[in-house]
Amino acid sequence: MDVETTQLAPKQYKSGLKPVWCPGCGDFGVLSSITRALSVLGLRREEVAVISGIGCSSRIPAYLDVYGFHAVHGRALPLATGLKIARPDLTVLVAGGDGDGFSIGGNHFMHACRRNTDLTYIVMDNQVYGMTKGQASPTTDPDWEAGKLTPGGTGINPFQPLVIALASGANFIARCSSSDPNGTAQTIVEAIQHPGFSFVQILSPCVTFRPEQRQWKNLVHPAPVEPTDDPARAARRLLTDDAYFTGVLYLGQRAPNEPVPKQSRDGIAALEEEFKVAST
Amino acid sequence: MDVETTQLAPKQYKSGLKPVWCPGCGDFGVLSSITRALSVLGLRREEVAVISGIGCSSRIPAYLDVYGFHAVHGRALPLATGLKIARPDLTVLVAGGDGDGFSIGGNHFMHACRRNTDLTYIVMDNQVYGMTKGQASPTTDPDWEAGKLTPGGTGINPFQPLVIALASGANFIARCSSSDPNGTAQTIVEAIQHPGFSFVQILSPCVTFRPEQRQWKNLVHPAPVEPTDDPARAARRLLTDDAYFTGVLYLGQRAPNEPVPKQSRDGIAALEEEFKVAST
Amino acid sequence: MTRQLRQSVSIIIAGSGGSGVMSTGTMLLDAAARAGWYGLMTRSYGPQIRGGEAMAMIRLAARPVECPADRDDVLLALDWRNIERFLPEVALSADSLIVSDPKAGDVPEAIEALNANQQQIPMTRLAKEIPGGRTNMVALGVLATLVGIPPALMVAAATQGLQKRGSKAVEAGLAGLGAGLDAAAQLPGLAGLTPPVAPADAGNERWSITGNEAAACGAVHGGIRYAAGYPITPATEILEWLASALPRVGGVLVQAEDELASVTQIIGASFGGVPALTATSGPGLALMTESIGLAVAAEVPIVVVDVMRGGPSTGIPTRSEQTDLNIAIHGLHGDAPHLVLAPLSVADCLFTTQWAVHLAESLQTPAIVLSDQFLGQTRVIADRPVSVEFKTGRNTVSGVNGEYNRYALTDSSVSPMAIPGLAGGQYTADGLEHSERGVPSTSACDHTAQLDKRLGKLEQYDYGDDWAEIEGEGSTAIVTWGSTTGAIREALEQSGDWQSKIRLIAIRLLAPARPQHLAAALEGVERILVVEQSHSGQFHEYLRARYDLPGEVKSFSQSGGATLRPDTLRDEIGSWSR
Amino acid sequence: MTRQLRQSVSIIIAGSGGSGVMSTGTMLLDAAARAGWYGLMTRSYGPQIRGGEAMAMIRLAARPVECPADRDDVLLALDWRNIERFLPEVALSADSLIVSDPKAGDVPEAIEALNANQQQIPMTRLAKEIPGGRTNMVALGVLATLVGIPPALMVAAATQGLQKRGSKAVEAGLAGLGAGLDAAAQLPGLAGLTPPVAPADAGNERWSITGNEAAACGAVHGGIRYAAGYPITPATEILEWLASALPRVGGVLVQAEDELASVTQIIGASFGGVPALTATSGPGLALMTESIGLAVAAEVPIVVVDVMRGGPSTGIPTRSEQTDLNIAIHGLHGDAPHLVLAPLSVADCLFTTQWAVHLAESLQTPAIVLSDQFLGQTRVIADRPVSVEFKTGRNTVSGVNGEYNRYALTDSSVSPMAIPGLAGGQYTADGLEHSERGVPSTSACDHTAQLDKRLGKLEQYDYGDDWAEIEGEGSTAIVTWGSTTGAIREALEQSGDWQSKIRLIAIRLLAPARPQHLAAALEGVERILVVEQSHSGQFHEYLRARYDLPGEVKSFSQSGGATLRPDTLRDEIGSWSR
Amino acid sequence: MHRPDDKGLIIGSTDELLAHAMAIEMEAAERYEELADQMEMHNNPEVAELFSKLAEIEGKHIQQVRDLGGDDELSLKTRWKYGWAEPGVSEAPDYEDVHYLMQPYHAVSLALRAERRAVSFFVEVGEQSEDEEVVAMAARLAQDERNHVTLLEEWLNILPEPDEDWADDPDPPAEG
Ligand SMILES: Cc1ncc(C[n+]2csc(CCOP(=O)(O)OP(=O)(O)O)c2C)c(N)n1
Ligand SMILES: Cc1ncc(C[n+]2csc(CCOP(=O)(O)OP(=O)(O)O)c2C)c(N)n1
Ligand code: SF4
Ligand code: SF4
Ligand SMILES: [Mg+2]
Ligand SMILES: [Mg+2]
Repeated sequence: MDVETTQLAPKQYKSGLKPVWCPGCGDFGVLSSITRALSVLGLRREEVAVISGIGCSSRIPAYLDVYGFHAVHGRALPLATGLKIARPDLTVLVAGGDGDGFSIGGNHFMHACRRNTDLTYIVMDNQVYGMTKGQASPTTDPDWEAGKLTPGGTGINPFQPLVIALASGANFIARCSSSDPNGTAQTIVEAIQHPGFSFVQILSPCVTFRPEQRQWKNLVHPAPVEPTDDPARAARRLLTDDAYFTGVLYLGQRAPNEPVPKQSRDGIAALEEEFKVAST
Repeated sequence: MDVETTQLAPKQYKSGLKPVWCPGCGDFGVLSSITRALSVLGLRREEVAVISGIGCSSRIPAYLDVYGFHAVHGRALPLATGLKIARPDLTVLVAGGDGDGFSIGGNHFMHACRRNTDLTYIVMDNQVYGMTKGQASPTTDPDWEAGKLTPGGTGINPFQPLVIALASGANFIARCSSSDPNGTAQTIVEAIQHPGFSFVQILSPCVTFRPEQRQWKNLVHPAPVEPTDDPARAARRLLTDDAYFTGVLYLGQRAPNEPVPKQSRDGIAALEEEFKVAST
Repeated sequence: MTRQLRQSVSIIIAGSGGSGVMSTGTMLLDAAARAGWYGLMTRSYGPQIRGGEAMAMIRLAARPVECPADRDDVLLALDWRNIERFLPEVALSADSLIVSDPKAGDVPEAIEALNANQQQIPMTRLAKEIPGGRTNMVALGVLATLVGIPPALMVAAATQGLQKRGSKAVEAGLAGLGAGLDAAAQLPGLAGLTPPVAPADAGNERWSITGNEAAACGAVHGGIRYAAGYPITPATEILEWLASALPRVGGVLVQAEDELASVTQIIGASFGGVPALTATSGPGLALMTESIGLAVAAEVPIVVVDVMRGGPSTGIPTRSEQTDLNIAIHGLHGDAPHLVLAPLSVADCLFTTQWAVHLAESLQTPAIVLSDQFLGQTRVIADRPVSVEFKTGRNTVSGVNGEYNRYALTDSSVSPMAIPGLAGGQYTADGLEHSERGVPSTSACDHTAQLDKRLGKLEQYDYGDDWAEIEGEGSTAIVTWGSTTGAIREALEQSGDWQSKIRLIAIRLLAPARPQHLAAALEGVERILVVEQSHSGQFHEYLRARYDLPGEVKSFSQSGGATLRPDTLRDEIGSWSR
Repeated sequence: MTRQLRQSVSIIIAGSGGSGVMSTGTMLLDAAARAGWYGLMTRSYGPQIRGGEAMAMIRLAARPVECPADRDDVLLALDWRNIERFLPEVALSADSLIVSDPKAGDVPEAIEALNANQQQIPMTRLAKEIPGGRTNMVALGVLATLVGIPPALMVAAATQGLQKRGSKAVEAGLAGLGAGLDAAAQLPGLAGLTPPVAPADAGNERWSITGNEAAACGAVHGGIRYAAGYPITPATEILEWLASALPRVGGVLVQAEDELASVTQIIGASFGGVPALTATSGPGLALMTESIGLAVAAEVPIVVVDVMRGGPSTGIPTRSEQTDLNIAIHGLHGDAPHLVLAPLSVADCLFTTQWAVHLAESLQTPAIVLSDQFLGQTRVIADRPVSVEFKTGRNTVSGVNGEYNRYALTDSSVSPMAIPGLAGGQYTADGLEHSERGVPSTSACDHTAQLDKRLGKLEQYDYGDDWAEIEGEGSTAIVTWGSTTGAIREALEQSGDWQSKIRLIAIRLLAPARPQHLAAALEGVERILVVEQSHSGQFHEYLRARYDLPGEVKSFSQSGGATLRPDTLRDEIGSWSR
Repeated sequence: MHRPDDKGLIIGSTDELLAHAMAIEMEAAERYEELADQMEMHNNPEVAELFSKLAEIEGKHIQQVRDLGGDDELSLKTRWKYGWAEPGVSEAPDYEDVHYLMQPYHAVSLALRAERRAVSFFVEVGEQSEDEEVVAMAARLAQDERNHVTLLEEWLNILPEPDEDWADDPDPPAEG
């Protein structure tokens, strides 16, 4: 899409509050991508809301000069769903971590995908709980032994966010890397523009508890193929995924669920009719 | 497998308490399938535990003469996980409804599949909340208009239990119909015997709130193909599924997660060593 | 048939599934309402989902009634199946009339033992004589005659009640009704009801409504336009009513995946400026407390209606109990002051819920409304419930110059709220402790300031007179809350000079506590009876904790299961040695 | 250098991330422990995960200490960055010694304003002179000298502290340490510590342990062999310790997907006969209450340790507060009696948790242990904590003849429990109300019987003397609970004859309430000061609700943020006009 | 690939080339500012100051390109199309490459690497273009970048090389 210059610069979407994140943390790149995306879309700051749970990544709303809600751990999606359905005029983004989104928040993730409300959900996936000092998350590899609650590794299958999103019915599915803020911004723009529930997994290194993830930027590579709108094809691709390809994987065609409050047809008096005792 | 005659008859696994279910409810068939399966496996009643949540279907433990836990809504799986890991010697079944398992309990469902503890999870799916008098459940079709909280239909994608089970890593995936108690019993036997997390969806009509489901028995048909151990193939099949084929779909090869408590190696005193101030 | 008239008549209809117990009760109630009487109907079921034994308790009266009567006057048994299950719930005596069908077989021993007036009417046989006839319609006719309902009104009510089953059913039904009206002539004179004081058409509108419907209607009056919920007995009807009503007034109800989602959805909607509500019962409330705490900290108004049932855990979902008081007031972690209110009657569910919305919106905090199974599922015929036009509401910002401090410390401790869409009002709502600007802070100063603010706004607010209903005077006070109010009120009304000797203080606003107001209301009181429906005396403890109770204090608390009847209270007070 | 000796010295080390504040503090504490001193160390951080400003507070003493001192004696600043953030938390005065590095730049105004004794030591320069030298090791040497720690012990502690970084680091570290020891000679005489009363090797074992470690260790002592948890500050260390310890004693810890799962997992394990525990903080406890209620109703023993932090909502995760008392006692829906206990010191986390396991197992009910961030994360050097061998435990059935009634009404109201595997013991544990047999029941009779039973077993039990710690006598009583006990104890000890005038009653068993025991403990008391760390006075309210408090009662409650110091209490008591 | 217009490095006009140059400098200037903020927040004032200085320098470069005829509007559009992840394009250091304990030496090394990337970018553009003006302008821009490289090399020379264990933090992370 084209960039119009009358719009706000990316920086103008920042609140000025300095992030508490560790220098090197991928979340800085994500923050920058979001501001670029908002700028390119020319959205007014007051018509955007960013909703998050709890975690390092979930601190992001405070760093943006838009409406924000830093909620409780795991509940960003239903909160955003309530907001978006009540206020369909707003652009609502949801942002958080892999623990927040896939562990404690996993049920809402599935059900948000199913419900297909017009939200854009950005997960900063670092395969670890950063904020609580380095425990395994659902996306952690089974043999990562440094997790303090899982000495010897979790020994269990990692959670596959894109697969679950697809299986649950998300309408837009993409993977990005925080090391490419511009590419990520472009994907976020598409995600916001695509109707319905859009899910963007962003590989975002935790340099403190997973320093080896600094290497991710050398591992990621663009997806070899174009996005598909066929779930079966998307599924096949994901099952051969090396977990590092980036780009838009799936573009669904489902209409978003918009139980938009209609203009009031009746007054309350009309609702009360049913209670009145018939006077015979 | 062969039935040994010294073992208990199916009836001997019943507690004698009369089910509160509506006559015609599919859950009667499921109860009978479970008793048959236990009998065929020759399990002693005291070495079996059946764990459930809340719902019509979740009443099942009380009707069985095994150890049971009728827990709270949605939490049967983690309760069973704790039991099985603490007591690997027991045969642990989990049983409940589609609301219990996929709505409020959806997160535990995904994570139980991932964790692959050696449990057998039986969901009596009637695409409705029976116990609370007929609201839509996650598996309800989007255009079912009789749900009292969703007049005009839910309008959202139904939850695909088998797809999610596969995407999350369940090790055994099958669909049965309550109208075929014997076939269902056989599948339950296989599910119990298969190591790791086994998931059995049983189409079990709610004759009260979904009377049209009485027709299910005419719609179900055996799966046209043999079980596969290839997730990609299983996924393809599920995506062309007519939702009525029954049989074992997927047989995974993952070893179950068994953090079996080892024989005590140290005494508590050894643990306390680290606290002692060095006397120099 | 000459008969003595009475103020109130209480009828039990019992029978097994399919016998039409509930529809009989409903039509009877409707006919009585048309005749200008007041009344109420409660229901009780066996454990089966379908086909189980069922009992309807209908009380009709010439003045408003809010609880079961001391005694049940009539038991009409369509059959005797599992009748013993219900006996602990009913109050039959030797003065009661037992009507049964000879076809139903032997009268059970427990009923025989009452030594009551037993009458048999061959209702089934009479019904069989009518093509498509049903026993329950014959029974309805019998009851209408017993009560003294004008046949024309009974016919009208029955016609409407049967309408949705088609004209054939109406025809057969009316024939059965007629047979019943006639058959009742054989019965000995039962005291019928006194004619109503003011008939329904005399300009004062009457409603037939349950507490759950009233709460839902009050929510809409209060401005609720977004609701989210997850079904649970006995709260589901609130959600169901809103599901169809809200779209008609520009709102919406969303069925959520669980209670964690329903409560956070409404926080989101309310953050977006749309007043929002959910309804649940104890187990659901337990799941919501973490996020209710978020609404406290982030200062987002929401309303949670908890229709209480027997606890703990899954407990007894179909029985009433007042035992979620503790969790409603104290169930949030940290210091999390918020509003807790309780309706004092079925009809009051409307006002109290509406007021709860108003207070939550005005004070930017969560309000929990504690209804219960009795209030929620009892249908009453009552005067049109009160609803009030509140002039004020949520304090929002209309324009921002310079920096906007979402959590600014103000005189009222309420900070004007920016609603998304307002330019310059951007802020981040936060459950972390924060500065006035809304920036996360671990400073003890900010912490204390915001704790003071969140408590202060609740403490300073002028709640007016609605915090409690106070009646009567004298040196003995009965202090209660919620649904037990009805039985106490009746106990006092019926007992000669008690209204001048005993005051009733029924608290509607449970939190924040209003110690000064209660102190004023207790002026001159020497002894207090605290009445509630709980095992542990939660209300009594709460009163001790937050109020100074003068004089002798006695706690009357009885766990759920059976509904409190006025005479139990009368006995309790009567036996309190002076 | 002649110096006057003191009983306790309190040292603040501050600096920004990477400067080694915490490891310096830890080595200092370790060395002091080796020398036979007691002590404690608390930590405070800026909001950054890495590279933020940090502060270690180390208090060393010749006798056991359980709280910060009235005043901090030394501030050693490795640099000045963001030092202002910490000033509200420290208690520096004109009597304090400020040690800083000239390289760190100007001493901040707020420090200057103290008019304290300021000394500069070129620690960075000294460190730079050593290959691989680090400023913090020089600082450590300075502090060791100031305190009077024998250099050999300091070297031993430093060697161990640096070991895991390799021999080069040890070498450089020791060189730095030496430089610091020397450089300190330039400092004016600070009063060092009195020699320890009994050195560590005199047979009485000393431990270096945090409350979280102690709780975890107590859990294992109590018999816990299954744990499940979800990380949360400040409780995670309990889970972490158990994750590696349990497998060594035949147990296991499972990391769950959330708190809903962790609490139900442990219910499952315990149902299976394996004592089980989880640990969390306020937000997690809120998510667990529904299932804790299940454990009450189904009578399954479990232990939940709640390490409290600032609330409400996410609040201040790194600060201590005693504000989950309400939710712990009253946070379950329905009438759901259960156990609530609180450790009274860091070391007591061991006994109290062990006792909690014992009580939960004996009474077949959930026990909530209320620790807090201060107790949990403070490291103390203390005498080996008490742990007790309990002779009894869970009452299980060993064989069944005929019908087994899981919820049988017994004298003790505890019903022997069948563990899966026992033939004939099959039953269904249920959160629905049930009969003695365990069959779901809506009968008011069963309901009352089971409510009586669940309450009765808690009320009847003989808890012995451990329900509280009672010290001193006199007509003034201070009643407190949990971590505030330490500061009060010290306030009383230090104040002349206060111990004979003032009694301290620190309650360990919060629920069930023990009114008769407290009444006995309060015999002769004329006035009571209730002390707690909360904004709303939750403990005071709870005491009012459940106990009769004689005489004048005053509540001293202060929200979290700063830790209570003894002098605040002393002032409070001193200023209470007689 | 997020190469501009998916055309590889074939750039058709000097306007376009200047737009690229400015976009690259803008990216770098903003990144340095951000990194300076990070270092300030994380108590590393020395490096914070250095990053600020680098941001300032990049700001000057933007102006220089603007003076050569660079158009802001076009640069913004061009910038948007970049995938900066692509090796060999960005003049901004990667977010992942900083550390709260990093020293000026590291900061300058980072900048140096980035400037060298810029040099090779312009060299490559020059090699691939057939438009003479573009070739000339690319050469000039490459030379500018080389000058920056030289400057940074000088800085680096006078900075002390950090110890091996510069990233060692003896303390555990804080928690939130
Ligand atoms: C109910 C609840 N449980 C646990 C926590 C503790 N907690 C805070 S953040 C977090 C995990 C963060 O991981 P993730 O979402 O991946 O974010 P990251 O820090 O890695 O960006 C946890 C467990 C909490 N705040 N609330
Ligand atoms: C926390 C909680 N929320 C809601 C309920 C109410 N409830 C009981 S059963 C049920 C749904 C049952 O549906 P399903 O699991 O499909 O079982 P079915 O009755 O259809 O067999 C609900 C919502 C509850 N008991 N607890
Ligand atoms: S701990 Fe990890 S996730 Fe958190 S800010 Fe640091 S690098 Fe980022
Ligand atoms: S309501 Fe439906 S699910 Fe429940 S027992 Fe009846 S038929 Fe079965
Ligand atoms: Mg993470
Ligand atoms: Mg169902």
